[in-house]
Amino acid sequence: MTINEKQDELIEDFAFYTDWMEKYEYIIQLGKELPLIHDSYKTEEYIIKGCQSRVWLYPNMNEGKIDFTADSDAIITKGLVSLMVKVLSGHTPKEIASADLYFIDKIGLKEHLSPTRANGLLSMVKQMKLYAIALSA
Amino acid sequence: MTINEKQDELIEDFAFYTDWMEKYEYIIQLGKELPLIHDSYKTEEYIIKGCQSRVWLYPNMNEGKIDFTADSDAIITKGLVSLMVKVLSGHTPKEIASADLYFIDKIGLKEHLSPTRANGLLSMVKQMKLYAIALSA
Amino acid sequence: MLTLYIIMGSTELKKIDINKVRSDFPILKREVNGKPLVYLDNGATTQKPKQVIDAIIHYYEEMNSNVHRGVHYLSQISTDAFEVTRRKVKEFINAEHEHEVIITKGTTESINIIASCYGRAFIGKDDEIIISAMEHHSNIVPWQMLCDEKGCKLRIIPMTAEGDLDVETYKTLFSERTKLVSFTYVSNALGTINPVKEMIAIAHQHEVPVLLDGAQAVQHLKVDVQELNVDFFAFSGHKMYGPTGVGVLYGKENFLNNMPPYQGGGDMIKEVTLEKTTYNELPFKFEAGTPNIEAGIALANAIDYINELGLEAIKRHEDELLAYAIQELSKVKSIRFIGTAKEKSSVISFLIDGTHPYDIGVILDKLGIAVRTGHHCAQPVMDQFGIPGTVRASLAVYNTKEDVDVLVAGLNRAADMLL
Amino acid sequence: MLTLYIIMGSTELKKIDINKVRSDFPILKREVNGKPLVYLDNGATTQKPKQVIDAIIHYYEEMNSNVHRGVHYLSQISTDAFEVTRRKVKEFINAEHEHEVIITKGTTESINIIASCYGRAFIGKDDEIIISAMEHHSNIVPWQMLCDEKGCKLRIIPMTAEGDLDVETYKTLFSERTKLVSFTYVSNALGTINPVKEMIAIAHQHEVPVLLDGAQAVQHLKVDVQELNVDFFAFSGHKMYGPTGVGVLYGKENFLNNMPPYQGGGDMIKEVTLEKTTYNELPFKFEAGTPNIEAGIALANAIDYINELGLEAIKRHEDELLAYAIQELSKVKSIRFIGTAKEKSSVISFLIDGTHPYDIGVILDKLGIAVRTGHHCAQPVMDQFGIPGTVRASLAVYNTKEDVDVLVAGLNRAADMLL
Ligand SMILES: Cc1ncc(COP(=O)(O)O)c(C=O)c1O
Ligand SMILES: Cc1ncc(COP(=O)(O)O)c(C=O)c1O
Repeated sequence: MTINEKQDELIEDFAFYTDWMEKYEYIIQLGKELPLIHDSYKTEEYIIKGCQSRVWLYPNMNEGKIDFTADSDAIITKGLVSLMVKVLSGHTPKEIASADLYFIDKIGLKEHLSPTRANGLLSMVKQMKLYAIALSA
Repeated sequence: MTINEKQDELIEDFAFYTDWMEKYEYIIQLGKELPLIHDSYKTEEYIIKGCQSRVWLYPNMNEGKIDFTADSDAIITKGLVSLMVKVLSGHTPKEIASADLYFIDKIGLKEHLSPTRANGLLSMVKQMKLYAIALSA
Repeated sequence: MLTLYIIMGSTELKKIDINKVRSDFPILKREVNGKPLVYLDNGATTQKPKQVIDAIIHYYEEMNSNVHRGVHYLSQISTDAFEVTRRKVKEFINAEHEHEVIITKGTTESINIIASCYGRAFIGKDDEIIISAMEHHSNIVPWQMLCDEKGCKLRIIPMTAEGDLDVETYKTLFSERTKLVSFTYVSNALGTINPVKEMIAIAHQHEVPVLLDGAQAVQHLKVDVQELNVDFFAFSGHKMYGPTGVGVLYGKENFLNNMPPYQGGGDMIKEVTLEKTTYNELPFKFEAGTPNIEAGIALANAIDYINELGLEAIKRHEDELLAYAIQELSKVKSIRFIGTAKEKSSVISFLIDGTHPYDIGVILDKLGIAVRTGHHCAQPVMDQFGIPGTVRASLAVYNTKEDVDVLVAGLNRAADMLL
Repeated sequence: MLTLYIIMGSTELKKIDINKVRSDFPILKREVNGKPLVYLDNGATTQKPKQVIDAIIHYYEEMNSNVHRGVHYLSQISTDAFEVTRRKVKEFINAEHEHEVIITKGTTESINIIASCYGRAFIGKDDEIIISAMEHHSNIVPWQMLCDEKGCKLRIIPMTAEGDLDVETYKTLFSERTKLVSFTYVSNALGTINPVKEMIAIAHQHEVPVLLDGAQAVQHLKVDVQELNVDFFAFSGHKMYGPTGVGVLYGKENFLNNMPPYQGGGDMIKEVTLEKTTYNELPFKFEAGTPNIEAGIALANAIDYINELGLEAIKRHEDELLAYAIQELSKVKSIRFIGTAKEKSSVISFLIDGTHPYDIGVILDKLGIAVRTGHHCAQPVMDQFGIPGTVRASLAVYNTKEDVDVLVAGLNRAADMLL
């Protein structure tokens, strides 16, 4: 699936949940599917600091495509990270670098992407793109 | 006349003027009647600094009573000073020190007595009383 | 028996009419995420009653003008109103003189003024400043910056596992070189009410002046700076039902007179030439530039509001609510309270073991409940407890047992989802 | 001929609808001393349109919450709105980056931040700072305080008898030791518009950065900090139809990054331990403590208001009015204008020979006319002219020819009474 196909699939999935709480239950659920970062990478080098929760993210280049593994100390953040990883993992650096992540807005999570948010999601998206740019060079 | 009789007279005089402009014309008029301070006293020692206009005030002890002479660089301030001098001059330090200057309020000039006013009228009243206290010691 | 009734009668006199109070706060009628707002983030900032909002509107619609320099009517009435606030603040904290009340931007600025001005005048290399382990960053960083600049040192009053200051150790921190003590009246992270009167007296035995951070105190308990004999006192308008952008620095006349000014500009000067400038008298010496006139004026309305309710009545209402909240919260699965001091004000910090405060905060928010999560600008406190942060519910006079019930239900729901 | 019409047509497009504008400002409907208010004290502070007042009410009734640290909805929308202001300020002055915009208390604080932080980092003993002879006290006293502390020196750009800066002499003031130049864009006492672009370029030839005081500029003319290539720029919200207690410090990223922070406290830190603290990134590094959230947010509405009218249209309206005012005032007996620079903004300073400005001010006030009298926080300017002060009428977009006529009639009346 392309990045956009995955995004569209997620938009469809989320359309299912009309209630905020259900949506978050689903996000928490997704967090459990996150391919976890190896403990040896849970270091300063791979940390992305949000105001309140921390995220570790590791990009693994495999046959021209990047697979991300990650973790967070907060479950909801982990769910949000999981969404991003789902969408971007398994693609070429070029695809990742140029991806327009419209699904975040569409599934009603735009608020989490404001630069002043406590979860560091925006920094994470930026970091994923930076990795992609670096790895495509 | 006692201080209070003079105050009452002024209150009566001012009752005459219903219009602000007339009142101020009268104050300006009164300024011209102010017994002027001798030039040799127009020094730092006798100055009372308002934010915008300056007042010089000199107390002269004469047979147990104080006569004030004064001046100001602003005509309206001079009129206000003249009112005070009219009321307080020719009285004993004790009378001056204990005088309740209710006429200011009654003739509608209370605003000029606020500590934050630009004319320094309040400082002047304080200074007159300080002189009286000093001269009665 | 008769006596008892009379006492009860008189203490009953001033009881918070909670419906009336709630109706004073327009924002409490709003919904958040489709749920009625339950606002429990009062430690960060309180909501404003319409009496304060109306004062602001009135200011801009009828009075607005620059203060302290104008001859014209609007300037005069604005100046007078601004100075009324100073008088009301004086009475509110029972300062001896009006000119001991400096209008600032907030607690942070008030503390920075002391660090900068008292620091420049009286603190040098190898001198010592005592602060506590439970301070808000605003009462840590200014001193660290001063120490960096001057080469002075911080000594820290330790805190017990319950969140009480260790007064015995405090006594041992003084030396010849101690120049200032600065600590908080009430901890914003834990709610601890410190024994400030005793602690001030101890500092005075060593002839060291004390700055008290009152940011979390003035809205909850009656403060009398003369009775406390405190030398400097700082608080914020926005945490006491007043507007944002205004606060107070109280200082004893003698200290303020002997300190250099803080910022240079209009109002704080007596005479300016390009060669030499003389400074204005107190309080203006420390109030450079156009102040926050609107907020300065409306702060008086916040004080009036508190006075009309009565700080004793407010305290009784909040204490009852605090006791109820602790009782009900104790029933929540895996809850762990952080900060269990003997004397506590309206702050409850806690964790649900096995969850991250951020997760709790997000879920409560979706239920319309506003709490704060994180380190509450008191990272050293979190470090001592070995945690990244807490969930903090902080109460104000308009909170109710129903608010607590909604919070408890929300926490149970969050725990179900997260654990 | 056709071309001409098209040009006229397009410039005519945005014309100030003065009735509409006046109806936006509630205070203009009030009376003072029984007369309709004629507000000509805009240099001190402007009145506020209902768009700004409504934003404040909306903030307190629907949004109020502390910013930058909260997970909950109100905190998020307040933070977002506060950051919208930063973006709008960036666009308003055409800064390169949002984080070059620091929200302060006002011009005075903005200048003091540079004096303190740039001063601490880059200015030492025997260094020199250039300011001008027409500065507001807020752009004199901070430098004098710095000089007292550091042992540096002020060099003064002289002013001609007309109130123009002497640019030729300015060029000769630079030396190896010149570390900063600071002057005003528009003089608050005289209305002079300085040739700032040229003056900034001169400083840059000497590799000296420039701080520009924009307090009297941004409400009257379009400022583009990148085009001016100015290094620091300061202005106040309350003089541009915005609330009191908020202002802006713009600084080039590189300079701001290399300066130490100003106040210590919440928000300006990244990590705090009792041993060591790391500071936050721009812009937060310079924004310690709870900001003036309400005013920070409503400043965006003031900017919107100005943008909707259009600064060009505002300037044209004010310039016309200025020309009319000077023409009509010239007819007043014994009038003497102070400040007759070639390029002038909406400030008219004058004396009626033989009278004291205070007397004029009091009498105009009784006629409902608000002007400022005194030294306008620019005593050195008054000293140069050898006068204690002036009467100053300063214009804003809502002023009219009728206002000018009332002023002229009032002055004639005052002159009759006083002379
Ligand atoms: C040119 C100039 N600079 C600085 C200031 C100070 O501005 P504020 O009082 O808003 O800090 C003013 C206004 O009084 C001014 O006109
Ligand atoms: C104990 C304490 N001190 C200082 C502050 C700082 O107050 P402000 O942000 O209003 O300057 C706060 C509030 O955040 C506080 O709770």
